[in-house]
Amino acid sequence: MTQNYRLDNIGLINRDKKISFKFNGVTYFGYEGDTLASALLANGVHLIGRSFKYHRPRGFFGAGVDEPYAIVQLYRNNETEPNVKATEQELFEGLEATSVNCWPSVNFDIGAINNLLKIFLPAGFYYKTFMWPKSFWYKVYEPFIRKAAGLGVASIEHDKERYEHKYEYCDLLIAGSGPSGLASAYAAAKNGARVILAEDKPRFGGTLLTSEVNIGNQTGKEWAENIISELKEMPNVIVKNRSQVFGYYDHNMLVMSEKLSDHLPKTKKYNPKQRLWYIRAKEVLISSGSIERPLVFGNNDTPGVMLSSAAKEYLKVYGVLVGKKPLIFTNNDSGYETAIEFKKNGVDPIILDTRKEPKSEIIDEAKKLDIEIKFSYVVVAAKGYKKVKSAEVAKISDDKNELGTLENINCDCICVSGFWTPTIHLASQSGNKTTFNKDIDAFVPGLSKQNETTLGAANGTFTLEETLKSSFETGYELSKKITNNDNKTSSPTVMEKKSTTHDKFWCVPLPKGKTYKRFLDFQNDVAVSDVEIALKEGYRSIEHVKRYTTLGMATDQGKTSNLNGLQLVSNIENKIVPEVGHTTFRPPYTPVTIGAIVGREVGKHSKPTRKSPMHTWHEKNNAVFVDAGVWLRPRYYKIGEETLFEGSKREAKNVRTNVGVCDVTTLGKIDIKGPDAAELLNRVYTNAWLKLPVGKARYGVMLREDGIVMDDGTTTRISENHYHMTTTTAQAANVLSHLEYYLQLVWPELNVNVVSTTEQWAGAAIAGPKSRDLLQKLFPNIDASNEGLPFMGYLEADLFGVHARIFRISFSGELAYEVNVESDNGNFMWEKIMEVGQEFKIQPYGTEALSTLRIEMGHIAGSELDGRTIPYDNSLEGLVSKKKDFIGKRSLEREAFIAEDRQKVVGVVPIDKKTSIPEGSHLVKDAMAPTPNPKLGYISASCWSVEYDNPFSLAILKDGKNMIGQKLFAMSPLKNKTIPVEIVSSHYVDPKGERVRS
Amino acid sequence: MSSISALKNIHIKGLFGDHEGKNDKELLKISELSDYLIIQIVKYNSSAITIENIKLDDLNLKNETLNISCNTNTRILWNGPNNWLLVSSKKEILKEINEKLPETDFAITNISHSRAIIQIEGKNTKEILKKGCPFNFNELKKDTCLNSIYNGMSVTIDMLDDNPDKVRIFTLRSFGESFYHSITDACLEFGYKGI
Amino acid sequence: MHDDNALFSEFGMDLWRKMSQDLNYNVMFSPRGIINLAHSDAQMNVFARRGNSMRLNGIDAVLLNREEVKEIIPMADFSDNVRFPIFGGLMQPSAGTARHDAVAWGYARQADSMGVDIIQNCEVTGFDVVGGKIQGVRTSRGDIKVKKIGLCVAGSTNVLAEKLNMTVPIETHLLQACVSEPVKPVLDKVVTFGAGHFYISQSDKGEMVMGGDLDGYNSYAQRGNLPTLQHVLTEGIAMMPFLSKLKMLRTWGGIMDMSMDGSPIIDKTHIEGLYLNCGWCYGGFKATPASGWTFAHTIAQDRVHKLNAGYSLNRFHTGHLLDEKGLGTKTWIS
Amino acid sequence: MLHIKCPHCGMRSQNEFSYGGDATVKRPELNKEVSDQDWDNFVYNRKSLRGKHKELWQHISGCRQWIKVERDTATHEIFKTVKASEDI
Repeated sequence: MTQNYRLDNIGLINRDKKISFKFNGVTYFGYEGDTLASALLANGVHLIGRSFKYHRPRGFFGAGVDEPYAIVQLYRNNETEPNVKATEQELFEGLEATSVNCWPSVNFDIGAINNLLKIFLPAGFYYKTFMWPKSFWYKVYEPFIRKAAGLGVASIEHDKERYEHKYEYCDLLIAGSGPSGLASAYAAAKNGARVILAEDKPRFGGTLLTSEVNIGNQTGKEWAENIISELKEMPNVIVKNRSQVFGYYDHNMLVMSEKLSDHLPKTKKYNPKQRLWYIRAKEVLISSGSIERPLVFGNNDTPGVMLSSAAKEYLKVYGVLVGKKPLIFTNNDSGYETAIEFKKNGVDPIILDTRKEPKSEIIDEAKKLDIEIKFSYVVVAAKGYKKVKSAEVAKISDDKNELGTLENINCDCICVSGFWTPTIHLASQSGNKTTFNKDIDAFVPGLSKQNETTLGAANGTFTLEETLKSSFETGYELSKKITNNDNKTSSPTVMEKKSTTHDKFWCVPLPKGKTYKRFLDFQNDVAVSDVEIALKEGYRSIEHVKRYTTLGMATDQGKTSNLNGLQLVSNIENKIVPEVGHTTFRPPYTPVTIGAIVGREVGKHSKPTRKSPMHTWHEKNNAVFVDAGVWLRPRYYKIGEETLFEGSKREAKNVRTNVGVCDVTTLGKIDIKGPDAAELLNRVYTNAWLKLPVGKARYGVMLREDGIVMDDGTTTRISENHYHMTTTTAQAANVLSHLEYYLQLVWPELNVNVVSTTEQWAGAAIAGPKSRDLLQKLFPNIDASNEGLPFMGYLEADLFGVHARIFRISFSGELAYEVNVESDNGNFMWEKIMEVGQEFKIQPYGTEALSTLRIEMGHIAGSELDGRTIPYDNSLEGLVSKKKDFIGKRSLEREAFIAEDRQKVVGVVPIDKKTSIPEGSHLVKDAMAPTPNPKLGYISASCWSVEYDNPFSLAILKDGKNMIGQKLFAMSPLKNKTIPVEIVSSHYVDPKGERVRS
Repeated sequence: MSSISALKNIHIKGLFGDHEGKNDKELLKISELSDYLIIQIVKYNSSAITIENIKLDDLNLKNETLNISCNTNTRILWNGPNNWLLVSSKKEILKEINEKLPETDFAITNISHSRAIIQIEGKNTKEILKKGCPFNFNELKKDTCLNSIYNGMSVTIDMLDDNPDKVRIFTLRSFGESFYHSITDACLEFGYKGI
Repeated sequence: MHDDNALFSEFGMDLWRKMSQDLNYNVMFSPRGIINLAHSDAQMNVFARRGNSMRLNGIDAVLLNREEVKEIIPMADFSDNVRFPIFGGLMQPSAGTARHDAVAWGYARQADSMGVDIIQNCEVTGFDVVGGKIQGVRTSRGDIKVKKIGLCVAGSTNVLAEKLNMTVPIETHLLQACVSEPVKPVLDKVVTFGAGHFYISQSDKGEMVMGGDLDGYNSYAQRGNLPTLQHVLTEGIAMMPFLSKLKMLRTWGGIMDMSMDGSPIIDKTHIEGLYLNCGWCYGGFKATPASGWTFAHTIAQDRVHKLNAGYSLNRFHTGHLLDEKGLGTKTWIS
Repeated sequence: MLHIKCPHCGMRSQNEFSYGGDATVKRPELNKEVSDQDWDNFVYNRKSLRGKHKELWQHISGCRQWIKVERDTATHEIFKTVKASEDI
């Protein structure tokens, strides 16, 4: 294929670098600097896709972010990306793309059958049909409609690309590098401000690249290039192209997505494909320019109908003719600029101007160039199916209601210009209440809400001279406010052709007897008639009209359609546009890759992992790990082919018969110091703490103010004013915050310091009948006897030259000790314990064995302390002081909390002593009862009692204290299990707790 | 050798990431610091003691944000109101601290083992910080410090030098491995040298 | 799941199934099934407890193991490079989605045709309460004399309660959601992430509809901040890595009243003629028909129906709480 | 991301903080009689004002201090922040 529509003497592309690419399987050539769109157009390809609802042929409508049509499936480096705008995708060697939303091919599209049916598919169509017969919607119709839905195809392969983040701060963030962006950036930078200038396109300069202007005796393009190269040299300036500022959030936080590699055949190793910038700016300058509005007429969605500014851009930036017989349809002077460019490049355009006899320098120039101009003329309809072949035109009366006789004009493209819509998204996102500017029939930013200022076309200023003047001024003033420098750059002299006012007319009436579709939203196929229906049906709020018709809800978010939609609504409603109001502008301005938003917290690193100092040892010894919050803990140490059940049973049994060691480093540890430490504990825990002797530990329970158990653990009095608190692994962070809350806000009179020492100490629990012997061997210099170190006693000692803390506390219900050493020595401690423990048949045990041990002892844990139970439920009422007040006490008096039949933890044993009861089963009286079957309680934890060698469970049971001895059924319909059970005491093993004290 | 530092089993020496064709100066240097004394010093609310008269290793406790008082061995980092982190290679200072700071007025807590410390050096150091930490590093000068968050992990950042940039980052020991990954992963783009 | 919640939502399911016909309006109710993923045995047990409770209440529920989940949603992450592996999940096959706008429009059309006067763009500015009795309501478009007022203004409950000198066990918070660009159908289930708060489903247009955590501070602003969505989407990619390549098309923020135990309130109040329907947190949509039905009953009969008896305002005083998550009164921790 | 001025550390980003809810609820004094209504108001009932809202944040990844913030819940604008010991 040859580039028939490429001119060789104009454009900013690099003709020395030819690039081959594929579209729908056909190989084409373009040049470096092309977009996929410009390269296809150079090859005369206009048919690129099919529309969403009617699958009508789609070509190119714009040349950038506003593009509603040209959506393709992109193939790059063995990955595929759906819904890429061909007008934004830069060409690279080997690029492959295909049309979306058409099958079997873009030329013959079966979905187009919808087009023939379109009369049956007006707005709201779905809501009023497909209802009967009942259930047919989701059984028959919906699956069919779903197949037709969607644009591109998402591969479910994992993304191999890297996306990174960056937090940046600056004095001025400037969004858009058109004339206003460049001028303000330059003025501010020269005045010493820290500036970030962001441009979403590859090239800086915006309209200066395509307009015929002269700034300080340079062409607009030259001026832009010089300013940019100077800015790039300045240390206080960050200049970014391919970078879209897509969101304006609270407190002047803006977010920008920088595309570093999308324009390359593949991303460089170790480098991100995209980088998301969180930018906190002192001042924000919005110079996002404006987007040309379509004129609305029959079949205005036919390929070949496009914005006149786009046609000009294809010509001047890419050297591409969008047609050789162009028809320009305009209601303002912009169309003339495009026509003039065509003419200068040897193509004869025809201009249809809706205005009667406008006069301006630009129009005069067009006349000088002998361009054919028809005033008071409109395009009634485009002719041609897959490409414009001709246009049906007519004269229009001065009141714009009457069409003259229809004529035909042969043309191969129709370039429309319905004047300009300022891009006010960012301003609106910042909270700015926009106002309607009658002179330009569009919304412009009102009073600044945050520190944002909008400049140039985005602010409705369409002359270059004014734009530059105000931009230089603003850049200087704002930077001065921040830097206090006074380095003023003055605005250069500008030469531009003056234009005259535009025509408010934008929607061509239908000729008698014709039923042309006149489209507002090109991607979602929303036509004038659809909006009319919505209003007829009583939808008043523009937000409802939007949702009902889906106007502006396509991937272009209505950049070209919203305002025309508003104008239509206001016409029909006989309101003025500002009364109708526009729909809310929400981030992102343009779609953003989700991977970029997420950054590097993916895969294994989607959340941090916490590990104990002994982790490596566990790994080496076949530990199977389990997530405990973000901690990794050994669940059991696998021997051979052991299952979890076998392994944990072995480990638990060994604790009951010999001795086991368990890594308890993850338990929260809080160091509490200060003269009022005891008083704090006494207020936080439900039991009494003022009389705990030095060198003693005590078990405590703490509540939330609503009376629910928050956490439990032991706290040891290390010295007079020094306590060591332990918490559950899960609650460690919350408990610390909880204590800080009361110390800082509620009881500031208390002199106490709390600090987490969880990672300061590595902890090993030694449990089992032989643990004392082991301890004595580990610490020959201490008296490990029951007298020397009684239950709940505490000692400090030397472990082979390493300082250690010894607590005689037990979670397993066995005789047990907990040894702490400083973390660097954790592994050393562990190895010593294993080494010395050999003769006592020591085995390490994991969390599974640990829970077996605690369950059969009736010790409550996370599954009972689930944020919904009170002390009584957990048989902890004995620890609730009657005498003193404490956090949450007042809530315990509530009716439901003191109810006679209050739930309580109980033990559950299967009658057959064989069948394990699945956790999450419920207890019922009558297994045969019809649903809803009243539930009396649920199994919170189950284990295989190694003591009695039969299953045992804990349950939270209504009226638990009076249910001991009762026969119930444990039901797990999910597992088709119904197990006859007997309710027993939750303290199944050693109910008197003699072992821990032995 | 009984003691194993937080990152001992993770930190790898050598060249990583996009280092090819770059000279040693351009590369970031990553190292683990271990065996430091880290003491949290907190003055109780009601204490009447004036800290101006107190000197530890000849350094003052200054109660102002970002502040560090330091000498070659010891750096006292402001950690919050009446709250400091003393970081020192001189273990014996602990004795001095306990002598000079009465326990009626101060809580002295040894948390030396509770942190993993990574040192980053090189001209792109701040770029690494900016990838995961929301703090404004543009104006951060030599001998200042702050607490913040990096990829969801709480950190203390000590700016040792600003020409070229050199920082120490402290994080909770148990997060060490995840944090080390976060930092080195962020370095790949520039290339780094584990030393 | 508390019986009150279970039975209530099952009653709602029945109404959903025939809603399109009842309203003669296609609300696109699509019972495509919901899967809650579990990432540990402990979580499987919690789901088992909930699933068994549902089954015992006559509601369908299935416990899926890892392989069964993989069968149904192969695009979830079953690789080794995963932080929280999928252990299984709880599926409610009959649950699903409906077109939210259509539900509102359908009710409005039907109510209108039944003679209900719907006044659009009309803000309540105050109430007339005399001797503990509702006498009327003041609005931006004039006063209306009434005997009974049903207050169902999720997101503005606190604001209107203040005009009645009431404080309620509710805080108003901000919840964001977003959709991706439309893609061809890949996901026909609603899926929630067990190691966080992420949920996802694919609309009939092909957009991935996603959401999760609250922004985490009291708010009436219908605009959120990106870090919350970043956090939510991080969980999204952790669950379904392919999402990384899709583009986020549209985001929005809505305000909801978060009750102190995560369950709603449908009850009379100490003011005669004033009825309260609030505290739906972010779970309100699925309850729409049941909520409306029981509220109507409560207003018409001036007494609660047994279905909403548990949703009393008084339960916070008596301690008969309906806290499914055990988070207590920290409403901002979603 | 909100930008919150910690009275101790200066301007910091929201993700260094954790939210703490309504700052106007006062915990009843220990060992004092408290009416049911007062207790319920303390534990459960909230005004959750639209507009200026006094609330608590903890600079959890900073100086770990709880602070009081006055913020507009409709616009998220922050008017002032003070230390735990100060009234707002």
